[in-house]
Amino acid sequence: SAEPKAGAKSTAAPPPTDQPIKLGFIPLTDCASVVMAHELGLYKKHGVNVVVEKQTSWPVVRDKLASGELHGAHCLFGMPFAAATKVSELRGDPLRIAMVLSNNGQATTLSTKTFGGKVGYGDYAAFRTAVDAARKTKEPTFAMTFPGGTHDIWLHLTLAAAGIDPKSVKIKPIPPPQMVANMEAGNMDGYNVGEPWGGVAAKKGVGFTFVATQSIWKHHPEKALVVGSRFAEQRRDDLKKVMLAIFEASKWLDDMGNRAQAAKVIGGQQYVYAPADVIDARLAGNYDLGGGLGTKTFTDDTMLFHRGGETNFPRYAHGIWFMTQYARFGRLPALPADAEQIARTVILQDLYKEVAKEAGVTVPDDDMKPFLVQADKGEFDPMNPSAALTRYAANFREAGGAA
Amino acid sequence: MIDEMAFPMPRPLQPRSAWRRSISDAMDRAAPAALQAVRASLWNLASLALALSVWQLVCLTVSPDFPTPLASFRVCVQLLGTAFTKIDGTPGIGFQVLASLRRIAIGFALSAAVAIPAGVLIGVSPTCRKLLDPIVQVLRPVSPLVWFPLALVAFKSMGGVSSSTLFTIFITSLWPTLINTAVGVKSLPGDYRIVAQVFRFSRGRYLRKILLPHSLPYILTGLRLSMGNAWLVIVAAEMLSGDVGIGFFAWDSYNAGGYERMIAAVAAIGGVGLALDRGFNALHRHFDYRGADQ
Amino acid sequence: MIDEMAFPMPRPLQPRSAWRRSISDAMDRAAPAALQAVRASLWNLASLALALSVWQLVCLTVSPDFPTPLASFRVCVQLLGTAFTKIDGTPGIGFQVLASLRRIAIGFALSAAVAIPAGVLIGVSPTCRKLLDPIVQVLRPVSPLVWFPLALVAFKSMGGVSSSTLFTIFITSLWPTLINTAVGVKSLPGDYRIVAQVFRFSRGRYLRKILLPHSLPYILTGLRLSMGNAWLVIVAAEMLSGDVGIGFFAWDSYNAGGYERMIAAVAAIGGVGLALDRGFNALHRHFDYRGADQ
Amino acid sequence: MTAVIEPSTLSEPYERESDSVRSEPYLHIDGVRKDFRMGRESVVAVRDVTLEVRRGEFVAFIGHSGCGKSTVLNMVAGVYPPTAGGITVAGQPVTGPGPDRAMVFQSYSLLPWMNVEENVFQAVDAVFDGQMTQRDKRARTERFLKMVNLWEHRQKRPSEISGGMRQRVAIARAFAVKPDVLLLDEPFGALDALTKGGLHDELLRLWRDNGRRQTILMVTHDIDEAIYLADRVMVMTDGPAATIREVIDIPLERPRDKRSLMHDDRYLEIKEHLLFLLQGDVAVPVSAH
Amino acid sequence: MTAVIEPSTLSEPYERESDSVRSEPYLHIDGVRKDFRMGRESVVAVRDVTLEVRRGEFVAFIGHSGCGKSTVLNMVAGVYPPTAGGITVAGQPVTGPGPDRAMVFQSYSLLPWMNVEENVFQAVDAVFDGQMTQRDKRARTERFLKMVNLWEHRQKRPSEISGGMRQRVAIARAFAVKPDVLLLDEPFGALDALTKGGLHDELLRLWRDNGRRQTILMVTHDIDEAIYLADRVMVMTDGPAATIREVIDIPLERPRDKRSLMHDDRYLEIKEHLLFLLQGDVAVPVSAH
Ligand SMILES: Nc1ncnc2c1ncn2[C@@H]1O[C@H](COP(=O)(O)OP(=O)(O)OP(=O)(O)O)[C@@H](O)[C@H]1O
Ligand SMILES: Nc1ncnc2c1ncn2[C@@H]1O[C@H](COP(=O)(O)OP(=O)(O)OP(=O)(O)O)[C@@H](O)[C@H]1O
Ligand SMILES: [Mg+2]
Ligand SMILES: [Mg+2]
Repeated sequence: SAEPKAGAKSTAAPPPTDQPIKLGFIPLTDCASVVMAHELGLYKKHGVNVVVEKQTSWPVVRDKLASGELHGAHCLFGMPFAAATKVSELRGDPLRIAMVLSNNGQATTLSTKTFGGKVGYGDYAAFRTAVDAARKTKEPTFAMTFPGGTHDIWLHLTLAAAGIDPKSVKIKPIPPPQMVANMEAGNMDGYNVGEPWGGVAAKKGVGFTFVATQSIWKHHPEKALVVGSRFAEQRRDDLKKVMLAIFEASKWLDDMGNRAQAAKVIGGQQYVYAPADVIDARLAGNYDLGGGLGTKTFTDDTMLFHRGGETNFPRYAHGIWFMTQYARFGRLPALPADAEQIARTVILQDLYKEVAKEAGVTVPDDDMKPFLVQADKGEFDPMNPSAALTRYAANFREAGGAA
Repeated sequence: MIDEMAFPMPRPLQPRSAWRRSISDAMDRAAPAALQAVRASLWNLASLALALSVWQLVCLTVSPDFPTPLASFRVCVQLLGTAFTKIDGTPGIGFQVLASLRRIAIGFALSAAVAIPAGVLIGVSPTCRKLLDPIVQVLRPVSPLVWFPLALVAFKSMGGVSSSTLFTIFITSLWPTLINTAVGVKSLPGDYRIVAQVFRFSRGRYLRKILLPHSLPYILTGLRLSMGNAWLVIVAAEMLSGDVGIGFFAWDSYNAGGYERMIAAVAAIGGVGLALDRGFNALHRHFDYRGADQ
Repeated sequence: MIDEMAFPMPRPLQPRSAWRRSISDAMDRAAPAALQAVRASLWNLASLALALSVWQLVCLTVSPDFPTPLASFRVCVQLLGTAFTKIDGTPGIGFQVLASLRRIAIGFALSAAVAIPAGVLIGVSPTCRKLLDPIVQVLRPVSPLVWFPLALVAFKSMGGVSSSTLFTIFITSLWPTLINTAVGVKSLPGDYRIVAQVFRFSRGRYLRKILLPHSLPYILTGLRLSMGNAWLVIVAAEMLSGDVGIGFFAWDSYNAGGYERMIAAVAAIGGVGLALDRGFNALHRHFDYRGADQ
Repeated sequence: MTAVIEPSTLSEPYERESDSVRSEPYLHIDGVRKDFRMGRESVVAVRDVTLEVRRGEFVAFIGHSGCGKSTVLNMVAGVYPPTAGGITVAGQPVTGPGPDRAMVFQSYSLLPWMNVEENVFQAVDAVFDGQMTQRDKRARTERFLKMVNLWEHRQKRPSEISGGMRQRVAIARAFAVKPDVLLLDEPFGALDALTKGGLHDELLRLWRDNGRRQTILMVTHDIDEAIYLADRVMVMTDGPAATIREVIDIPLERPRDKRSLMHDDRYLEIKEHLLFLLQGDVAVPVSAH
Repeated sequence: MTAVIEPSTLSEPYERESDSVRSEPYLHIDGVRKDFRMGRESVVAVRDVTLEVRRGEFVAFIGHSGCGKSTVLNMVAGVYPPTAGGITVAGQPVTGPGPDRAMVFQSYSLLPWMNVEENVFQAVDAVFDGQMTQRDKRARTERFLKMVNLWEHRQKRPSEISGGMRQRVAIARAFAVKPDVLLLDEPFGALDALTKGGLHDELLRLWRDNGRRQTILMVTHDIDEAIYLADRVMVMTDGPAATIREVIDIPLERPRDKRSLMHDDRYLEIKEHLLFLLQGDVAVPVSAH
């Protein structure tokens, strides 16, 4: 299997259980559930001693999880799969997904310098023309946050949907908070990253929101509570308590009445450290797209943290889907034969179900059933990913992309 | 002073003039310290003024978005006000600086502990030099940003990040001390060695009374530069590790677009760096016999 | 060689012995270059072996997850194989290095163009020194990671990132050249100045024939160190800007968890850094009259 | 300008010297004082130095280290002005350094980054700027380097020749710019006794070959050297606030011969006197002040 | 061990000297040769140096720069072995450096980072390690520093005293370790002629006060110095492959007086002879080799 080696032979002794649990987060709006659980004293309430630590970039989060420096983290849903399939190789303790933290709320932002006035919201055709126009002057450059991570895939999807071969443009990883400054400097023409960095760019007039990810795939899994396998095994009970706390925080966050307060808190210096109004607006689903595109309102599909359990249930299917995208976009030479096996290893569904039961959260039974990704016309059947691969090629040609 | 900032310099060859110089130095030292202090601070003020006006000019001309001196100053004041308090969970800038200093102190001490003996070894034995020199040369230009992740993997088993941060500081501040110690040891005039032989100096006495005292100024110069390096990489190290510290503070402020705060951090880093440098300078001058070396 | 790596060193005070030394040097130079080269490369091999074995040991003991020499070597070979080809859009490591070198060359040239005149000024006029010294001292320890974002804001109007990358390289490689030039100019023995006056040297002749030649070794040392700095910050600069280059290559590999690739980058950075350093050394030795200075 | 007496043989008659020695006072140092600021207070280095030197005369300054010999010489050179009193050369007050008063130091006279020829040429080139063709300047450089038998070493750097050779180059350069006054500050101080001996005769030969036109002031610590070379010896008291202790005439006719001098009672007498003048201080180590 | 003849007055009788001079051969240098590798080939520095020195004798080596004086001295000191031939002191072959053969150089003898007292004490401490109490060592240090009148300067660093004082410290240190042989390599080379004069007498006094027990070999460039100080002068030919040209006896009885010497015909005769031996080369500048 593609399962990383180390974990087993790693030399560290099992951590004493009284040791505080370190959860990492990256300054992004969707760290809200992990952070608010702390701010609302929910961890304490459930009898675990948790500290939340700000992290500066995804690869460091990966390595801190692998080294046990962090027990868990607010993390890209894709990262554990990227690690397991060596798209982004990890040395040490393999990663596990305990639960999904959020849906939606990411966006592809385009630079006003390059695309201002040329492209409307979700106007893929115009986007493609503009990119081809831009090619004449320079190599169009787009940024994501982590190879194999969600933003990486959303960006690729956006390009593919526009019939642009992702290989025909430059795609590079940049730490999320760096995006705005780099776009401002004309260092890149577009990026896909989580809020608030889309909103900030729009507010500064540096860029505009071309498409929010919920328009690519409604209710896509975004961030997950990722933990090291050792932690999951050795401190299972503590992990369960943590999840219970996060469940509660997620419910609290999905009560739109609480979001203004949440925005205020996570906007603080020790968390996302960004203008609270921007965070709040996009949390509430009121997108000022910027670039003269006016506003767009998302009602049922803004950033969500619970959806009555729909959000938090980690689905094998989604894991398989991600690995399929790796194959689709050349992050992997081919779809791993044991993709499903990997998904079943990485995602701790049994654990989730236990905790959901305790929390009285209903567990959907839609896993491993076909589901729709809007940007890719047609459903994705986790039982038959290779079929999807062929369809993708067709779609791409259809969209006018030279395959 | 600039002239104290570089490595030992060759001296004119007249012993008498050297002797004479040391006399006039003594006279300078004799001059009332207070008066000198005043003059010095006046100059510092002047240069501050110069810097600020240039800065203001830049703001007014090329880059209007650049934070103005005044705005930055306000922020600095405010930050200093809360330097040692915790505002909603984040420690004040004072704490941040202290955290970084502690980190640097450890990493720096480690590097000194390794670099000085290694340097002596390299300086004494040509074989060691030939063996280690290329390694030193290749590793020297490697960026802290590269060392950190490698350290993360290497030290996973032990302490993880904190030790990787230390290692990054350690390795980047290793080279100057090592190289200068080696140079210092190597530059020991052969006659001193003969003196030691003639008077039957024991190994220990030779080391304590000849080799080390001779190399001390070089070693101190090395340590000063190492300290500079350590302080230079603190931002990189803390930016990756996310450890609390002035480096992370700068990085974090930048991420939040708080350029004034960032400049405050720059000021803090520069100020402390300057202080450290001056400190080592004082030490260096104190131990420098070279005005003497005849 | 280590002993060529530091700043000018004080010389023993016997003119005759200096003269003698220069003779024996000449003899060494006379020795067949081929033979020397062979010996040198043998030593390099030896130290390579040493380094590798230590590395392997580390892998076997403390950090099992650390990439082994062999694995890294394989990756290096493979990378070298495709050094100058484009694999699906991404240029090979060779191109990356070249891109960085180009970037460094420009930033470095700029810094030299500013640092040398500034250094001369500071060296010549005590007023300038007193004015500029504190500024230099405060700005010196500021990290490239801090300069870059500031530059981003400052240069938004013009050219954006490429210019801020250049600026970062420029500013971080400014100091050593500036300081050493100043020291060199300052260390000009007064008697040379008298010679110039006695023989009515014109300003130009004084500069061309006395001030600069005297300072040249110091300047070159400074340039060498500056080059080192520039090369040291390239990773930081390219990581933040995402410009094509070996620094970005390292960062990119890190994102992809390709530690072997990262080590390859380290090797490349170290290797090129070494080459640059050796180059400057050669220059330095060529222009160093100091064996002479009597 | 370029006209220079060609090197003449040893057999040359010595009338020229005698009349030059008889000639009118030429260099005046009167009532010169020099203070140096040290830290805050200012120290009197030398005071009340008054001396009249005739054209083509050779005066040696002797005195203990730090007494102020170089200071006086530097003031004549115009390196720095006297605090009080004045100096005139050929009636002209000294205002600054100039090629009419060439200097040679114990060290640092040559530029280590130029070869021997360049060292001389640069001086010639600068001094005769616009008054000579390059070719003439080159020729002049060659002639003077040949005078000190260093033409074949012209390509060497100062670091590649001995201390003695260096000083010979420095002296050749000094003569090459056709100075009226030659100021030598311990020109042989850094050389060993044997090498010195040779250079004394070299200096005298060069002086004679140039028509003994130059007035020479030389600082030295070596009594024998002073007596052997000078027409007069100026002995200075110890510093600080040093001044002239005594000026002694050396009536020995030229050319002088070291061997025969040793038996010359006048020589012995002068030497004894000088020893007496200076010995007193010797017991008290130089360093005492 | 610690018993040392107390400093005696100038009026002390001189028998002791005479018998010491009469005493049996003590230091043997026979057929010594020294080659140095230079780059690839090896150069003969000195060859066929044979010399017998009696106990308490003072021998001066004189010769042009680079001829090999230091080389010989270093071999006696045991700094490096002869390529051929052998050296014995008191019948014992020299195998390495040791306190029985104390050395003084032109420079670099003192450790610039220690004050005067430490410089002497460290040597005493090391040499008499375990044979004396600390107190005795301190006392010995004090006595010898007092002998050269530098006790009140004991706190100063070498950089804070004059070149002359430095050498006096170096000499005091050399005597302080009670050597049988004293090796002086141009001990006064870096000093000006006047300072030198004082140190000559200082050296002789120290020697006498220590019962003139030490056998002294001194390298010098200064003929007067050699004659004034030595019992015999060894003149070397020019290097490379230098050897002894001639060994000259100085039959002048001690104590010698500089002034009266000048009139002493034996002195003049010897000086002339030495000048003759060395002059020849002087025309050829030292640097020629
Ligand atoms: N530039 C200067 N600044 C301050 N003091 C000076 C300076 N030049 C000389 N002095 C002082 O003036 C006194 C005389 O110095 P000077 O160099 O003329 O003595 P000297 O006779 O040449 O000594 P030496 O024989 O060692 O060359 C000394 O005490 C010296 O300290
Ligand atoms: N360690 C050495 N390695 C190589 N050659 C040496 C060494 N020491 C001396 N020589 C050579 O041996 C010769 C004699 O040197 P030495 O120092 O003995 O001369 P010297 O008479 O002491 O000269 P000086 O009067 O200048 O001190 C010189 O040509 C010198 O180049
Ligand atoms: Mg002087
Ligand atoms: Mg010698």
